Amino acid sequence: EDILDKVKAAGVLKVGTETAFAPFDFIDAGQHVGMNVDLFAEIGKELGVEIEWVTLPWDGVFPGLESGKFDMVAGPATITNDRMKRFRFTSPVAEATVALLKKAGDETITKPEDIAGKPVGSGKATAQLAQVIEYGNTLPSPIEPKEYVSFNEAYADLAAGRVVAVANSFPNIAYVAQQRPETFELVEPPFGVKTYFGFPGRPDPEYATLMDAIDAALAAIKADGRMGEIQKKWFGVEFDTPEKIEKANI
Amino acid sequence: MTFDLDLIISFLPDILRALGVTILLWIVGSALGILVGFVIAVLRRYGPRGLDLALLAPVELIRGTPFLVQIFLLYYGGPFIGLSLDSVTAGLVGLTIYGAAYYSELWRSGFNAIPRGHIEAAQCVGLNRRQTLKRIILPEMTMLLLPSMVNMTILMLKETAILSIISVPELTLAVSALGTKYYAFVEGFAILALVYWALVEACSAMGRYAERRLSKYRFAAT
Amino acid sequence: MSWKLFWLLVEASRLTIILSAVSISLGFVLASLVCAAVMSGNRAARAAGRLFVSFFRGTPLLVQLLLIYYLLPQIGLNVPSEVAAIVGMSLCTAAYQAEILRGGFVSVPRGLIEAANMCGFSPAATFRRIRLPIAVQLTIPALTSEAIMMLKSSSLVSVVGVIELTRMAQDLAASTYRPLELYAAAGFVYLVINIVVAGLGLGLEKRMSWGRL
Amino acid sequence: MTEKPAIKVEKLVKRFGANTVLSGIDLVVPRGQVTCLIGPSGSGKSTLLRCIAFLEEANEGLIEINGEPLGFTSGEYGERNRLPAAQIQKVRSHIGMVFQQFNLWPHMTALGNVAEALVTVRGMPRKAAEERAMAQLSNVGLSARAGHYPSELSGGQQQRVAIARALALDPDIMLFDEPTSSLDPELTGEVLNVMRELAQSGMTMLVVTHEIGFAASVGSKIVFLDHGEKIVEGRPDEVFGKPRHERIDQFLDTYLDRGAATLL
Amino acid sequence: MTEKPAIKVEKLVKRFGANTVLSGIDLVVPRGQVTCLIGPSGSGKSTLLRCIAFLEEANEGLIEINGEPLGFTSGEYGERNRLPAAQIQKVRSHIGMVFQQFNLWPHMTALGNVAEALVTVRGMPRKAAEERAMAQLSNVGLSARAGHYPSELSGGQQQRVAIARALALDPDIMLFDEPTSSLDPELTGEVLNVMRELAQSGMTMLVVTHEIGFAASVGSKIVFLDHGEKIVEGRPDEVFGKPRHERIDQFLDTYLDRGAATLL
Ligand SMILES: Nc1ncnc2c1ncn2[C@@H]1O[C@H](COP(=O)(O)OP(=O)(O)OP(=O)(O)O)[C@@H](O)[C@H]1O
Ligand SMILES: Nc1ncnc2c1ncn2[C@@H]1O[C@H](COP(=O)(O)OP(=O)(O)OP(=O)(O)O)[C@@H](O)[C@H]1O
Ligand SMILES: [Mg+2]
Ligand SMILES: [Mg+2]
Repeated sequence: EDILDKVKAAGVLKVGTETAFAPFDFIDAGQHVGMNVDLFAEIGKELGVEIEWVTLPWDGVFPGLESGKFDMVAGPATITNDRMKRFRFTSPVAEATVALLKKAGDETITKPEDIAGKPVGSGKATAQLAQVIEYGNTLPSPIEPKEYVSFNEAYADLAAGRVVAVANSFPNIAYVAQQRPETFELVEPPFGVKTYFGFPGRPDPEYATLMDAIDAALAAIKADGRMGEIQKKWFGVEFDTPEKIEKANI
Repeated sequence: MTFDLDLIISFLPDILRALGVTILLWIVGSALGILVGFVIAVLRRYGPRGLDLALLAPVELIRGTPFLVQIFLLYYGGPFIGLSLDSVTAGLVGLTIYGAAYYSELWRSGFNAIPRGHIEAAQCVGLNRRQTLKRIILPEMTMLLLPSMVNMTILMLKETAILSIISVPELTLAVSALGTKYYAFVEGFAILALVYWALVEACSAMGRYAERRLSKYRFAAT
Repeated sequence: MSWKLFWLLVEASRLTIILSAVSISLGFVLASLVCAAVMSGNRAARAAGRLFVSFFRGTPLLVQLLLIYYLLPQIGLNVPSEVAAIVGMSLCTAAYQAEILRGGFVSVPRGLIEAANMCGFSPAATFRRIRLPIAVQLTIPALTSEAIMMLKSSSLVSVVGVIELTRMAQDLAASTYRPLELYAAAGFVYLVINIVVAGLGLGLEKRMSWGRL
Repeated sequence: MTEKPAIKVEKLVKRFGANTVLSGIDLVVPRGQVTCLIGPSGSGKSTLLRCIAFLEEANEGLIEINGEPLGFTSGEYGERNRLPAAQIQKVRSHIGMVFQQFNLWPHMTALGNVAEALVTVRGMPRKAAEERAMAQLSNVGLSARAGHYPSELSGGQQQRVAIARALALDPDIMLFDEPTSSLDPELTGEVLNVMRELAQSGMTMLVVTHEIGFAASVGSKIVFLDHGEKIVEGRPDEVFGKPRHERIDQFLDTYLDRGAATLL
Repeated sequence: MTEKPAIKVEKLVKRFGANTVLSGIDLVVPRGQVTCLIGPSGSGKSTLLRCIAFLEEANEGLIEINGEPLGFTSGEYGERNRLPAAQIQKVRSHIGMVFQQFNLWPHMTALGNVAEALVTVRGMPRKAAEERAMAQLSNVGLSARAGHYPSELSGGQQQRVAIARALALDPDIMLFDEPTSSLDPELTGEVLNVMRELAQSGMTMLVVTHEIGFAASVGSKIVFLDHGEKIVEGRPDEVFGKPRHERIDQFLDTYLDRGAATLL
């Protein structure tokens, strides 16, 4: 059974996501909001279907996708080669290049190189962690990586002072710094290799038409400038994103 | 649904190392919890009445709130009041405090279950308080409490999984890497279920064995 | 932390309370059955009961929930989140409650059952009128603590898409980046609920204290 | 049916594992009389009583209650055939039993204990059952205590409630297993008095007791058991009077030895 | 010091809350004799014994053991002064106590129960203590059971271990609180025999008992307590013989009533 047909017939595209990933998906005043909500609203229009959100902790999202609880994942996730083996990603929706967040007013860190030899936090087994370690190896003395079950704990530990910086994708930490300027501050520029966020979906053949349709919708949204507006609204900047990632940089 | 066995095998060394951490924290945390819980129970029973009431509040506070909340506040909140523990220490301290609250209640029920006459008999032959505690009350309680102690210790194992939130490199955190890196969540959860199940069964088997061994100490019919 | 956020937590706690209350009650019914199976003379029933208890006590609730929520659709049963949460919690707490009840049942003095036999009670009537009430009275304190434990474990049901108290705190922490305040507030709400539950347990214990056996 | 004895036990054998506790007991309990079962500890008295109440299943032998087989009938070739549960229950309903440990249900009042079976088993409406239960409690002198829970009653009162509970179901035969031996000496009197009155009213009673005095004064027949065998059986004066069976002599010594003789 | 009585109790008052359980008891227990304390349930017998063992603290009055004050001395103006714990322990070491419920420690063998205090309190080496304990167990006829846990012993055997445990510490005075009333009648015999032998060996004993026969035959002195007061005191023939105190008559009736009279 072709999933696109099923979605069209039902008139509903079910999208799974977690709501602890600002500014993409989060809870503001009890409401689920974020860049994904706006973007999928546009995708829905392009496909002519309603969007139905299924919000779960990240642990539950991929088992849900694999068991067919919903048709795709909003995430988004950094597109890596390992992950592409298991899932099909949409065309990129934002840049995911890694940058650093530091404690507000920390004079010892003004540029990425300053983290040499210091404790830096990131999510366990994430693409961002791998990159900051690799980056640290290029510095005079390697960094001391600290791994967290999710980035939110890493931010908490930055506030608590156990790490001097947190490495995460630029859009995320830019938003954190903007939300709590008294506590956090962005370290510019991003240091990592260029990576992108995409929405993961199923690689199975019956999903192919759906994923193609979403890519087409995204292309249309990018082409007429709606994407730019949404990015500006949530990240404060617009990103140039390629049409399609065949092979990621990491 | 995909299930990638090779992926699990490639993660095996990591998982085994993490399993070691889990078991270590579980055993040390439970042991310390049992010990501290005993001290609390003794203080509440033999100390002044004020101390009993003073200890009641924290015990109920710990028992009434989720371990997740406690450990989060201890680890991430601690530095704000000058208590900066590393994750394994914080995990151990947190587990000990959490366990101590529960174990202390078990010990207390044990004190109440010992027939007064057994203690009076000790008094009559001249055992002092400390000797009575050590030679009579403690051993008698141990066998009375064995089943509930085993039960609580199993719960303690389950709670060690929460420690992933403060980056203790234990099993759940290690397995989460399978999910984050390869998005192989199903494999991860299968491992967690099997390993925890095996540990729980091992623990209950030991409990049953000890219970059988101690069965002849059960109270004599009068 | 604003009152508005705190109010969101309180609202989320409603779901925590409802889910826990329903699961604990359903779990009790299920536990009675499992307990009956474990204590029955039928070998197969006994083995099934033991396996049930072993599995649901031995594996993390998180995994059980995922199995129910994600494996059931594969065999064509597409259960909504709330139902999956209740089923998962009920099964898990049933395993614990069954063991607690078993302890109660074996402590019912044999003589009381023999007295019922002599009065001509059927096995079902003996169970309903004599064994169950006494077993429950003996185990109320343990059942109360299990209820509190379950209330706290209900935080795990968010994995099947239910936004209860802990999940709400986590979500709010993730958007406001103020986890300490939110976690402390959530802990406070749990504490209040649990104090009420403990009070109810004590009240029940008093009401059922017809003296000792 | 009046010519049939109330209880007839034939060649009853009961084993616990390898341990033979009753080795071929024959016993006849005549209607309307008190039969007392005495014997040293472990001689199998309780086990015999429990077999008659069908709380234990005998390994061999047959039991008849009012001429009806209980539990098993003998088949054509002498083999035993188990009777259906309903039949067992029907025959057992002739029997009331009072235990040493009272075995009152702790979650019901005295009245509830007595009324329960009338409602649950007999299907009487609760109100009628309670009236009948109240009458039974009056009989044992406890109407004032009807609303008390067992934990609020003295041992003697508890035992009297237990007797009322058994009597409420209108049994033909009452079995007592050491009904006073968990009572204080002063409370024992209460219960023995109730039993004495019951005996006078013509109830068939089989009583296991250590109260030799009671047995001697109230029993019409004494049965002495030792090591699972019936050693002596007869009227009290035959059993206790001289010349006595040597084993009885020895048994009585353990009582006399306690010095009661010097007192009286 | 031999002229001093073993136990001397003066104006002892004990209250539980508002409930006065002992209202001014005077009692002298002479050395080398058996004194029996009898009385109805709730009359305060156990409480008196427990005060003498200092398991309860009396509210008023004084106790002397072998002429030494136990727990309190009277001061200049008649006020009571509490003695230091070491002194209490020293005086109490003259006393051994045997309880109704045996109170053996379930996690130690019979031998362990008897040897424990020798090691822990007296500081004897374990081996010597066990030899001594073994001798005590032989005295009560239990050497064959030394390695058994209490749960593996009969009630009578348990009580004999309890007696051995008390005797191992070489007390001058033994207190018994209804030592046989949780035993089966035949097991009672065992324990009473051990007590009888102990009495013959000249041990000073104070025994709370419901075994009137034992009291009458072994006791040198009977003390009858009722409602926390000493009603009668004297030799058995004085107390039980005619003419009797009216209250004693009434009390004995509850025993005679049980029909023992018809038998003998
Ligand atoms: N359920 C059982 N399992 C194994 N052995 C048993 C069981 N019940 C009784 N016995 C054994 O059967 C024998 C007879 O026991 P029974 O209780 O009938 O004696 P009794 O004459 O009633 O003694 P007592 O006067 O002490 O009550 C005893 O040796 C006892 O150990
Ligand atoms: N710890 C206590 N707290 C309150 N009241 C008590 C306590 N111990 C005993 N009493 C009361 O003191 C009174 C005397 O009790 P005691 O046990 O001394 O009587 P007794 O003569 O030994 O009776 P029995 O023959 O039943 O053993 C009783 O009314 C009892 O209820
Ligand atoms: Mg018996
Ligand atoms: Mg007493």
